[in-house]
Amino acid sequence: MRKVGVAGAFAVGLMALAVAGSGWNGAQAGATITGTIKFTGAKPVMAKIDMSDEPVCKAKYQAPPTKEDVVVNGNGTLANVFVYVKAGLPATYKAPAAAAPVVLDQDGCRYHPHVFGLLVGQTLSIKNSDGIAHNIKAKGVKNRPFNISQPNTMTTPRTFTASEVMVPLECNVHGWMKASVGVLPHPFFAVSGTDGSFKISGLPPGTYTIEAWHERYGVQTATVTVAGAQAKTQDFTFAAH
Amino acid sequence: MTTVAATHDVGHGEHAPSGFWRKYIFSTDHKTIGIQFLFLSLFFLLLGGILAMQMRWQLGFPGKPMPGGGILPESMAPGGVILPEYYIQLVTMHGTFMVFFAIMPLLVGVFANFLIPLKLGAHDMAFPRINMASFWFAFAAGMVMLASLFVPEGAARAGWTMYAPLSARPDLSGAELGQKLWSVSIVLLGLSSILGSLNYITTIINNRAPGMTWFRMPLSVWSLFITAILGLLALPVLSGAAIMLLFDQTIGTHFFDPPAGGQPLLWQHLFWFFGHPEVYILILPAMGMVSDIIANGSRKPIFGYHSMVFAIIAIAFLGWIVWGHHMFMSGMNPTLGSSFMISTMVIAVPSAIKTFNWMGTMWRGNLRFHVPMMHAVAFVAMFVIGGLSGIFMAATPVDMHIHDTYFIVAHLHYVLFGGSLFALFGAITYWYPKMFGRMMSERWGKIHFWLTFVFYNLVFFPMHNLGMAGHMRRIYDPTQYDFLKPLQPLNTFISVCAFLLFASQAIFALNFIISLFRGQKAPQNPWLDNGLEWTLPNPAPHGNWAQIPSVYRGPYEFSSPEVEEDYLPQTRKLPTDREPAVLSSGAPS
Amino acid sequence: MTHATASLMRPPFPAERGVDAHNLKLGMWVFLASEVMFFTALIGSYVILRFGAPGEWAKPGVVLNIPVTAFNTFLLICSSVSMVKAFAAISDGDQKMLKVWLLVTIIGGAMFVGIQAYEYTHLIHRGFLPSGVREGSELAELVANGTLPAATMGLYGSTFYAMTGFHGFHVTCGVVAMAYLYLFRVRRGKYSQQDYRGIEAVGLYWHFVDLVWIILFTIVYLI
Amino acid sequence: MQWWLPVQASTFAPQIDGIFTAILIITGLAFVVVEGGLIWFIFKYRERPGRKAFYTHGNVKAEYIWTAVPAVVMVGLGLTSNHYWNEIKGRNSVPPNAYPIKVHAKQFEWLFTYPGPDRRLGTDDDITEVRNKLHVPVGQPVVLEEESEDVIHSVFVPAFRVKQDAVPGMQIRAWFIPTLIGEYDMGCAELCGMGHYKMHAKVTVQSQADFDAWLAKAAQGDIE
Repeated sequence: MRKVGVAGAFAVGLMALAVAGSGWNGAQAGATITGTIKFTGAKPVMAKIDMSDEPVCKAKYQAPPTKEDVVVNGNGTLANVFVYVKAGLPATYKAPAAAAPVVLDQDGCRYHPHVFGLLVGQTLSIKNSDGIAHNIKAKGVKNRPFNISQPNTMTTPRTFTASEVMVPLECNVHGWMKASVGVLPHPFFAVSGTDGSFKISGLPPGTYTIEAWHERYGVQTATVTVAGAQAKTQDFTFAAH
Repeated sequence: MTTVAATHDVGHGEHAPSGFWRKYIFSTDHKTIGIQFLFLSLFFLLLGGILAMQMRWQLGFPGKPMPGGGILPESMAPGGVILPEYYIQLVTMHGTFMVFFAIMPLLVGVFANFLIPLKLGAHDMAFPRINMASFWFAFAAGMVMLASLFVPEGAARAGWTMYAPLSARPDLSGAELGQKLWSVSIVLLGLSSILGSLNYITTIINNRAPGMTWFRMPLSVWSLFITAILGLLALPVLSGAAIMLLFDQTIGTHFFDPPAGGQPLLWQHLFWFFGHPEVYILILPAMGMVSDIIANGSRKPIFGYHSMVFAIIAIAFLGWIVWGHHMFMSGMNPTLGSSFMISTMVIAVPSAIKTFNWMGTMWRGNLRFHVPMMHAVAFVAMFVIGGLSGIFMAATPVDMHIHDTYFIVAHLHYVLFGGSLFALFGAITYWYPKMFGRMMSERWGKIHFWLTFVFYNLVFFPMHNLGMAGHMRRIYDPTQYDFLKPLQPLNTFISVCAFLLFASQAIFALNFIISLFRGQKAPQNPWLDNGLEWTLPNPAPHGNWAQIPSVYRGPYEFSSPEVEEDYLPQTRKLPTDREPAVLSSGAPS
Repeated sequence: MTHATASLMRPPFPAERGVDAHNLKLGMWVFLASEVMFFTALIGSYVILRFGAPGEWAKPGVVLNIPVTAFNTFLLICSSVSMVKAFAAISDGDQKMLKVWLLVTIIGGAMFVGIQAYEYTHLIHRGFLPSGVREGSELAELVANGTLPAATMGLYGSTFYAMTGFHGFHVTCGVVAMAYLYLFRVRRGKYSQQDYRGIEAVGLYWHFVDLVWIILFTIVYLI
Repeated sequence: MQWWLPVQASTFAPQIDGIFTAILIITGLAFVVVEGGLIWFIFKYRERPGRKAFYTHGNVKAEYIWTAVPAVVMVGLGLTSNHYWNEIKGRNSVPPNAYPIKVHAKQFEWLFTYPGPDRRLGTDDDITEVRNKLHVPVGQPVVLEEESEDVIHSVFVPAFRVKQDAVPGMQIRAWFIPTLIGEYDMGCAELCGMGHYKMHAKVTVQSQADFDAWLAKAAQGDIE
């Protein structure tokens, strides 16, 4: 009986080490990749959205709202680009359990955020703060598509079971409402913000294929090798067409 | 007292089944199968009613949490507030359960099975085992449809008419498994209905007692015969269409898929080619049974028996060439619209004939208002309103305004609820003693009748006005439209009356269940009727008659001068009657 | 009351005159009326879809193998003839020849279904599916080089598999029914000159299925 | 409360309301005759002891009357309806000078395309994808060229008495002449999914001048 106890303790110790080692959690440990998404060429003019049919949403805007397919920032960089680690993670890597749910807010008849990512199994709580009817159709291919409606102010939780980049979301009542969600088995992803920059941190050492995805301008990939707590820069440039 | 039926018909020689399973569950006795259908379809009638109440709550009080809505899953009614996708499931399943699993089985499953052998003087159906199979296919279809309510994404949601491509593509409807289960269930129901119909037709043609000539058959059997023919020829088309829809939903065929050349109108043509004979399947048996009950209640022969029979046949024949009036606005060729309009106008004539004949029967009668008679007269009164409101839709320009509005909902409920369901309340009360050997309470029957009659009219008549104002069908929240906001008080009023109507059905349910055990023992012929079924004890034994009776006259010889009582049973041999010529086949009778 | 010795081939007795056919035969005729409506729905849809198709329909013989199916049709017609022989045998009371001809009919039917199944596997292998043409299959190249119209191949596959599939299903049911009769009724001498109703009913059904196939073979394979 | 038909805002409305009223009178008459007769019979012929019903099997002459009368009335109604039906939906009922507007129906919204100054659709001066807003000039024939992207929808403007399904894979036309300036509702009359009730569009009938002004502004993209 005793021999079993000792073996048991030893096994648990080993497992804890393995989990700690591979979990590699915590933003501070591990390498970081940052960069900016440059944009060249003429800035496309986005069409105005006619929200006169929904006064509740229309009242939330001073200037008439425009479509969000291409958002070019003041400093010539591109927002809403989803950058993530496509390949290169060690096979033994195990993602930490997803903590807080990601909130997708429908405010002013628009999705906030327009492009975002979440872990497989992480809860996406879809919030309708407009109080008017929206429906949310997720046209997943690896993920089972769903089509739910929210006739007034409410929140509906959903989860995605398979990794898929990207799952398009749309509202059929308001044809212009579109969003894209990247479902990944690991937390190494980022979305370029209003300054066009992105930051992926906490990477275990290794050679990674990074992919930058944009709704209209497609994807670009790059290979980055990081070691220890190194910070690497990797920029992407999208040309207008 | 079980007597051994001693003739050489196939399968009638064996003794009455004794074990519980053979007697009640896997029985081949047409009466037991009729009663099995009765309990199955009353359950689905209740379920259809519950779905309707949820719909009425959402229409009467849009967006407000439904009392008791907490039991519903979050994906259907979070916090008791009904979601739009749940509302269109309610619409679809209310229509499906009521049409396919309540009214049709009640009329055809219960009363064709129960009445045909008894009223024709046969031991049982021509094919008892196929008859049992017909019930168990209907039971399976019902369970599949019931299960589709509880599948993860919810039940089918494209209306009971299941128009493609909404029904064929889960990405557009939001339900995948629910839609497939609907198709599977309808195919099973089609099979059950075909097996039933072929049984009724064979029994009526070949198994009538000696002397029961074609024009001595009661009108209820005539209508069940014509209904069986309609069912026999219409249900396979629905099964074929449901199979094609199932293939579109499962293995990716393109029958109704426009991008690949499929035609959504093909589904509508197939569905309504079945659909219109179906609505005559839902009304003809009710007309037949009402004719029997009115003749009995008036103590007077039916007025114009032959014209009633020809009217049934005319309705059945014309029923096949009018289906396009459901599709005037569907993009079908307008010239087709004209021809369907003319045939639809013509089909109003046989209905008018029947109505005037019922009135002729009551004219100078000796009206005895037992509960079935009250329901029968209410049937005539309500069916007239339903028939007349149908004429508005037959006129194609007017249909342009009222198609797919609540005017249609009012029309169909006047003929289905005011028509078939009132006739069914009457028929169940009328043949209850023959089924269970006890009488339903007359007092509670009358209370239930008056409550139902009043609330029924308060619920469905104002829907004509909603329809005239343009209130579209299957709208989750009418307050979205400015032109419907002034009508919202009417919607609320209709909903409140609908709840009261539903509540008053408890009286019928209690009367039905309590009378099973504590109802007054039924005399041999409680309604003093002439039918063959009343020559048997209540409830009738297996195999019905030991000796096939002979028939000497028609079923409606009430107040006949030949006898002093005001009724003259078909099997009573008067000195002046001749023995019917029997088919000589060399076998001793 | 013992069972009468008179022939059972008459309508039930005592009864009012109906149709001069025993219940089983009348029941089968009525059932065949419903089957006619079922196949009318399928064939009617085929006709409407084909005439309303967005492009021209695939030429006969390109996808479907006409020689093999022609032989299959001949086979089914022969099995119909052998069914008539079986019926004639038992109506003369010859149980032995009934056994022989019924067996021939069962084998004919089973071979028909077998050939049909082989045809299906062969077609699916070449890429012909109920949903149309599988990418990267032999037929996909034919569509690519234009011998097969791309716009209507989806309908072509759907209608073909629905109609011939359900006809095959009905033939299989017929074969199973005849095998059941053969094993549990014919071999036990249940049928005699006085009572061969089962054979008459199954024979009616078999001729119906054969007639439907002749229509299907013409409108699906030949035109 | 509103108990009668909606406001008459197109040339069809008076015609259709006329037939509606005619049928209402005929059916009202039949209703009174039958229900009145039933109630009268119920009281007059209720069971009284010792009385026996009148033994009759029918009366052929009466049958003829109540077969012929409804038949004549029905055929009459049929012919009048057919006349208006051909006028409204007949094969060549659309006036040649009708102002074409494309209606693109999709799950849960209507997208209208206006032909622009050249009054012809499919040219590059079209004003495309105007959402849930149908503006029409008063007094002129307008034809809706309906198409659907996914399921069957149905254009329904109660004030114009106009209804026409939009079926995916088919081009269907529905025409009308608006007669009353004002703003009306348009909804979807065919169940098209969970948002069927939200397919609510505003129909605005304007004078020619206002219509042209609105169209010019819409061309610049600021739609009010």
